[in-house]
Amino acid sequence: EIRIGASLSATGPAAFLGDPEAKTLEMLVEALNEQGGINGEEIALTLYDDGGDPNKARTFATRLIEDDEVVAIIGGSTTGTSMSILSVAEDNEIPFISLAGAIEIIDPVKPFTFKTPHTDRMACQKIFEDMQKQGITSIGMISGTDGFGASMQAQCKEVVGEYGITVAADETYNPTDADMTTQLTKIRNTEGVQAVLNPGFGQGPSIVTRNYRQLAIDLPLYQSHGVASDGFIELAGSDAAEGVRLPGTALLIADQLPADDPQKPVVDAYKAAFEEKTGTAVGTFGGYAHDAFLILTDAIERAGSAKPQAIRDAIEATSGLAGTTGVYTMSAEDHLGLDLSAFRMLQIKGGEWTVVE
Amino acid sequence: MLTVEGLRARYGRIEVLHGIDLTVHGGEIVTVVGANGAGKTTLLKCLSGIQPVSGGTITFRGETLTGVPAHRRPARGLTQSPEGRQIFTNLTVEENLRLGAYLFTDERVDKDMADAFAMFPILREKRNLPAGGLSGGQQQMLAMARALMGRPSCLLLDEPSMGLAPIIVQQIFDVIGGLKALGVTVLLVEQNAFGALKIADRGYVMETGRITMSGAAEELIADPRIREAYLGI
Amino acid sequence: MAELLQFLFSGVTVGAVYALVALGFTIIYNASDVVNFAQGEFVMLGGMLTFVCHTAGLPLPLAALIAIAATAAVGVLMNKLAIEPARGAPVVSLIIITIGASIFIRGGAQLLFGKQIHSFPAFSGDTPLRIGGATILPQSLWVIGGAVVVFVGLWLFFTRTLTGRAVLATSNNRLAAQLVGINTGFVMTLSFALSAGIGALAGVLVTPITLTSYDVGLALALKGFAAAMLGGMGNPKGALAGGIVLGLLESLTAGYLSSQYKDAAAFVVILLVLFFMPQGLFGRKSVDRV
Amino acid sequence: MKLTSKSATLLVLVVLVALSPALFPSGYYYRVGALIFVNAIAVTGIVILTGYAGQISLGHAGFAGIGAYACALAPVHLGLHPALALVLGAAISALLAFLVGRPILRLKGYYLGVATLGFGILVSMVLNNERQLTGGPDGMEVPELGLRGLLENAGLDLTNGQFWYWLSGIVLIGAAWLALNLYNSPTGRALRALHGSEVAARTVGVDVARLKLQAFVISAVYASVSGSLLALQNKFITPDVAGFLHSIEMVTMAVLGGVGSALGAIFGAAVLTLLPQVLTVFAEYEQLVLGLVMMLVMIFLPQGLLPSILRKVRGKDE
Amino acid sequence: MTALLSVEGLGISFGGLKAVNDVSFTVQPGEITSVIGPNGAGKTTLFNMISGVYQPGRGRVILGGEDVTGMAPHLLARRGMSRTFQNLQIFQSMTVLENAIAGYHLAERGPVLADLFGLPSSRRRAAAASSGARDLLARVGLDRAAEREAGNLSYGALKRLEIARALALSPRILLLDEPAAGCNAVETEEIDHLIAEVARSGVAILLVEHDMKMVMRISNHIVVLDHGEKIAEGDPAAVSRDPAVIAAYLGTDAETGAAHADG
Ligand SMILES: Nc1ncnc2c1ncn2[C@@H]1O[C@H](COP(=O)(O)OP(=O)(O)OP(=O)(O)O)[C@@H](O)[C@H]1O
Ligand SMILES: Nc1ncnc2c1ncn2[C@@H]1O[C@H](COP(=O)(O)OP(=O)(O)OP(=O)(O)O)[C@@H](O)[C@H]1O
Ligand SMILES: [Mg+2]
Ligand SMILES: [Mg+2]
Repeated sequence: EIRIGASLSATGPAAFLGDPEAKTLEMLVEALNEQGGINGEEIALTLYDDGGDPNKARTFATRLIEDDEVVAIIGGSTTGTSMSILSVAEDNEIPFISLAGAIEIIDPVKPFTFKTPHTDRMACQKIFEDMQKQGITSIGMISGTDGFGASMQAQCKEVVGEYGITVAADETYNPTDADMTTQLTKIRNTEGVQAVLNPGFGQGPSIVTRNYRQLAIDLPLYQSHGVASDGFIELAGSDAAEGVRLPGTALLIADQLPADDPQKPVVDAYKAAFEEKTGTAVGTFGGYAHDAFLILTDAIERAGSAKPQAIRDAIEATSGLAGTTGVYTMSAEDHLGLDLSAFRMLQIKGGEWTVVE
Repeated sequence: MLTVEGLRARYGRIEVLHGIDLTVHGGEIVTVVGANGAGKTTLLKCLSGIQPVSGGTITFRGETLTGVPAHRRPARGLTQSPEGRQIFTNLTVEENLRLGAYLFTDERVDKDMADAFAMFPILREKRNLPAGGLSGGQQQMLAMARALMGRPSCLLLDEPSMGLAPIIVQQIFDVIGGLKALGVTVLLVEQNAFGALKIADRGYVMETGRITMSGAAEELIADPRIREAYLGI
Repeated sequence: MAELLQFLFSGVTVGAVYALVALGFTIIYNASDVVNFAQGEFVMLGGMLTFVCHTAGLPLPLAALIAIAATAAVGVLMNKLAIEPARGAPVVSLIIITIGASIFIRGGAQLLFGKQIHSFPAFSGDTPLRIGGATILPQSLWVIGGAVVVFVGLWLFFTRTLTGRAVLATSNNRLAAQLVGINTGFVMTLSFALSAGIGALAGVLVTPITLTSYDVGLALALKGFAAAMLGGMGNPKGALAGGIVLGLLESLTAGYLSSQYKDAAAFVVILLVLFFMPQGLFGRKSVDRV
Repeated sequence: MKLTSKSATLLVLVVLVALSPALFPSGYYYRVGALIFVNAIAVTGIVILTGYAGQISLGHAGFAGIGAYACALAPVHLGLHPALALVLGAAISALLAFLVGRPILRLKGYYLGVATLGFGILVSMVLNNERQLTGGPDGMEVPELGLRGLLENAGLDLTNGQFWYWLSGIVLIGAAWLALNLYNSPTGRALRALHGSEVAARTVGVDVARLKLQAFVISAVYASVSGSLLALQNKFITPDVAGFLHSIEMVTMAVLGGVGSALGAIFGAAVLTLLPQVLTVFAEYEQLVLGLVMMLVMIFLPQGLLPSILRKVRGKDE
Repeated sequence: MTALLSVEGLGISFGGLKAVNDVSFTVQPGEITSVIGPNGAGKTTLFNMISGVYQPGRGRVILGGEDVTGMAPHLLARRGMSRTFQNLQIFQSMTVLENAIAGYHLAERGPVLADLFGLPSSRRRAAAASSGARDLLARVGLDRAAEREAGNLSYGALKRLEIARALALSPRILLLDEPAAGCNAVETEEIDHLIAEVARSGVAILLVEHDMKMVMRISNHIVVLDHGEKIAEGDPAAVSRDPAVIAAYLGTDAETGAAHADG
């Protein structure tokens, strides 16, 4: 039996991330054990819900390592929880794969810490690349004040200059706010704004999209990967969401992937299994957990051992592994292993995701 | 009309009424006297149902009151003007009186209210002011008037003369005496034992949770022990 | 000008949401001095149950009615199972009970309805109304109208009906209330039913705008509580005014100062108001002579 | 008699702190123990403010946040030793409590509740929004306290978990000792008096405004120290520490345990810290059960766990 | 002899109602001055203004030569003023003894840090107050209830506890608002003696009471209020014969009532 642990934000403000992640992990462990586990050993998953609270996450990390004696930890749905788990994992030399966006988690590189999601900075770069192609030079931003939105806001503002774009209006909203027409009105009335970018997750972006429509703003609206799932179209309404662009992963356009796409098999399999199991549409975040589990099991298999140190070494040697998010190639200097190509620029047309290129 | 047999009551583990026997006949005024802490208030609270009893029975108009919640007792004709006045301080004087007649919606309520105002004109002056602003004595009048609004057939009064000016004390005793003519039965707890016994038919003396003496009011007034212990004469 | 108008529309819409939640607080508070921190869950249940019934194929009005009735029933159950058995407990203990109930209801909703965000169609469509260059959604008018109707209803209830006064009497002096024949147990049941029903109605009205999920209750309760205190707890006038003022404050701060600190500005104003009016805008000082 | 009950309480506490590790099956339990102690420190402050003086605060996490971020920021920006940063945090909290307490404490009941709530939210909003300084919602790292290394040099080799268990335990005992001293002291009596009747307290000469302020400041220092210890222990801190939920949690712990007594508060902290750890096995049902337990405790033990249990125990003796 | 307390033209209104209007009188040390008058005459309001609970609208309060008009109650307490309340103000959840000790606050208070750290000085202060409080409880007949929770006492017992607490301040002037309410004739007499004894020790006493027997027996001086105005003033004999007082307050029955009581 190989014991692995997870601490995810299955409830609380980050349940958006943690809930599909938890379901994904449980589903994958079950499937893998049915097939006889890894190297003939079953996987025992201990999963805790830290509710998005970094303090709890640290306690659960301690519990996983000291009490449950796991050989690896997946988790930390948010940057805060990941940073909390990280120091415990490093102290105890247990490999840890984070599911959170911030670049700080793997930069500077720490020996035992890895992560699967592309960084927030990459999402920003992808978006600005697209804006640049459209000839957009001045934008308005409206970001959520939650960890995700705030981090995106900061990262985007850091890289935006590289694309010759200026942020002319920079507004925020609380994730629980009911109406964003005030902020949007301000952005609309700002001189020269050519497009609007809305990093955030939860219901906020849906309300922003509806309000955008209500105010009849006819500038391109960019969302972030925070809302990359079918639920977003449904909530914002396909009318309001028409034309919205965002960087997403292969998961959202599984059926549109060319047959020779290396991600095609894994994306199709995960999508089918997840949707059958839970009855809800797949999203980017569940995919992060999928990839973390994939990287971990792949590493254990290659290492032929379930010793933490061996697993760590094997993870670092991951190469050309196709996940739902992208194709991972890790190294001693890169504990993420993705590049910009993992993101695909998507646009909503007629209530469906389409690829922009 | 009201019969109490072997009534016991306790606060937590401390028993303060150790078996009270007491009877009030219809149309009678009965006074209970006793020192501070004797248990008079507790007795009345048991009768009106806001204090659980731990033993004994209370029979009112032939029916037991055991298990009848406090808020049902006014409907049966049993109304209390409690110790410490317990008025609704945030409501106006008029609202206080109106709630005294909570169970009634007929026109008589207006008439009763007019009667109350006639009895205590100061209440009419203050009818639209919050009752919490009244002076102590005015609140006592309000408590009494509110109890009367409930059209009781048996009225339980806990120190109705407390804090009242001598003129009003006299008036209150006159009113209580007058209730008798209306057929209302009164159980009266008073520290002004002299005044109370004067208008009462019978009286009980209570000491540390027990009835130690009872009899016709005139006899009690004349009893030297009572005169020394409660009347201070 | 159009800009200001848009800010005002936004503020009033949001304010009406807060006002509806705040109005829900008043009845239970008036009956028991308890601020029911599960009030937000009632709002959540209203929206969520309507969604469930609506997706099950029921027409929206019927779904809404069922949701309101069911939520009122939850309120009654909460009173019977959690508040009434704790009679005589200190007010803080009762407040903790309501917090426990809120966690419980949220946990139950998460189990029953999952963690997805839901919504249902706006009552009168999504075509915005244009007024003076600004726009407002028809649903916002429903919310504002709902807040006004509930306010008028509550105001009449507390000032014109004997039952309304019995509610006030119960919190003012429970003992005396029993002595005049008020069935305080029933008053409490009624209060919970009404409060929960108003909460659910709020949920029904606001969900097409704010969307709903199992955990929207807490944030709503918090804002509603702040609004109710700003206006003066227990007074329907205060709840309405407090809600609208809070909404406008947020919107105008976001519009003219900083959207990042709009909540901060709202709380600073609340602190200032309380500094000069310790009972809120419309709260009356209770007179207690010594 | 009062004195013995104070020493008895302290004795119970010392014995609990000292002997519990004998039962610990793994290092993880030290972590939970340390968390209980850290929470209990803040809750003891609430006992002084709410239990003794009858003043409600729904914003004390704000002070915990100040304590926590002082430990995160002061070493980096001011070059202060983390231990001194804790003291600095406490001083800032005390000063802030002193300043906001003056106007706020004139309010009563829920109005005081909403004002303190506003204060707490302002603090957590600053921590959330001033990203350059605090790292925003994603939080920031906190430097190592370094004391453990010193102990190691002195020949006392503790694991990280053990170190924090003992350190927090000792601080808690100190905090409880102060609170117990206060209870029966002139100041404590005056605090409880103003809780009972402000007018009467005034007329016997109690400077009510000043005393409330003292209680507010003391409890703020408690919360701040608790926040600092949490930050130093976790080596990473996010604005959650100053959040509304944390404030509510403190009050809930206090009331659940029995807000009138220091030991009760510690009891409440223990229960509410342990409960999620135990309930986590219920996974989906965790919240449901947590809410249920809170309700049941308050329904059946309305005075709080400890006082109600003690009352029952004594009842059987008599 | 100079007056310890003098009230000059004191007045206050509550929304149009002149609850107290232009009332003046003086109180001498060692004497008992009673304020009587019908319900709502303004007696309690007068007390509240003198003791700083209400801010007077007009007039001045002079205590020991110092103008203390509108001064906060705790500052008045430091200047030797102490009072009881018509509507009981008991520290309900504290024990009877602790209630009495609270009366010693001014004597026992000290630096909060000394109290936090339980320094010997703090304990000394507390111990002194505690023994004084026990003596006082004995004086009002509550020594046996010392350890009980005050909220559990009967009404009459609480009235006496308030007196004990007020005496604990060792006041120069003591304001008593209906101390005998809720006590029977015998209990009232005990309170009588207590008050007279306190007065003899040089304390100035200002008394509001409706028990005329008591008032007439122990007062040196009586002030009569009606509708917020002073309508008479003088020694007991003079006041009880004053027709205005009889009409407004005592009632024509008063003499017979008194006769009964004496009889
Ligand atoms: N809530 C309570 N908890 C505990 N004991 C109480 C409580 N109320 C009253 N007692 C005790 O019960 C006894 C009887 O009190 P009760 O109030 O009935 O006396 P009483 O005869 O009305 O006295 P008084 O003339 O002073 O009003 C007293 O010893 C009192 O201390
Ligand atoms: N806070 C207040 N708000 C409104 N009215 C008040 C207030 N305080 C006093 N009053 C009014 O002032 C008048 C005087 O009241 P006060 O209590 O002083 O009378 P009192 O002489 O003490 O009467 P009692 O003998 O009944 O105690 C009353 O009419 C009362 O209603
Ligand atoms: Mg009594
Ligand atoms: Mg008076």
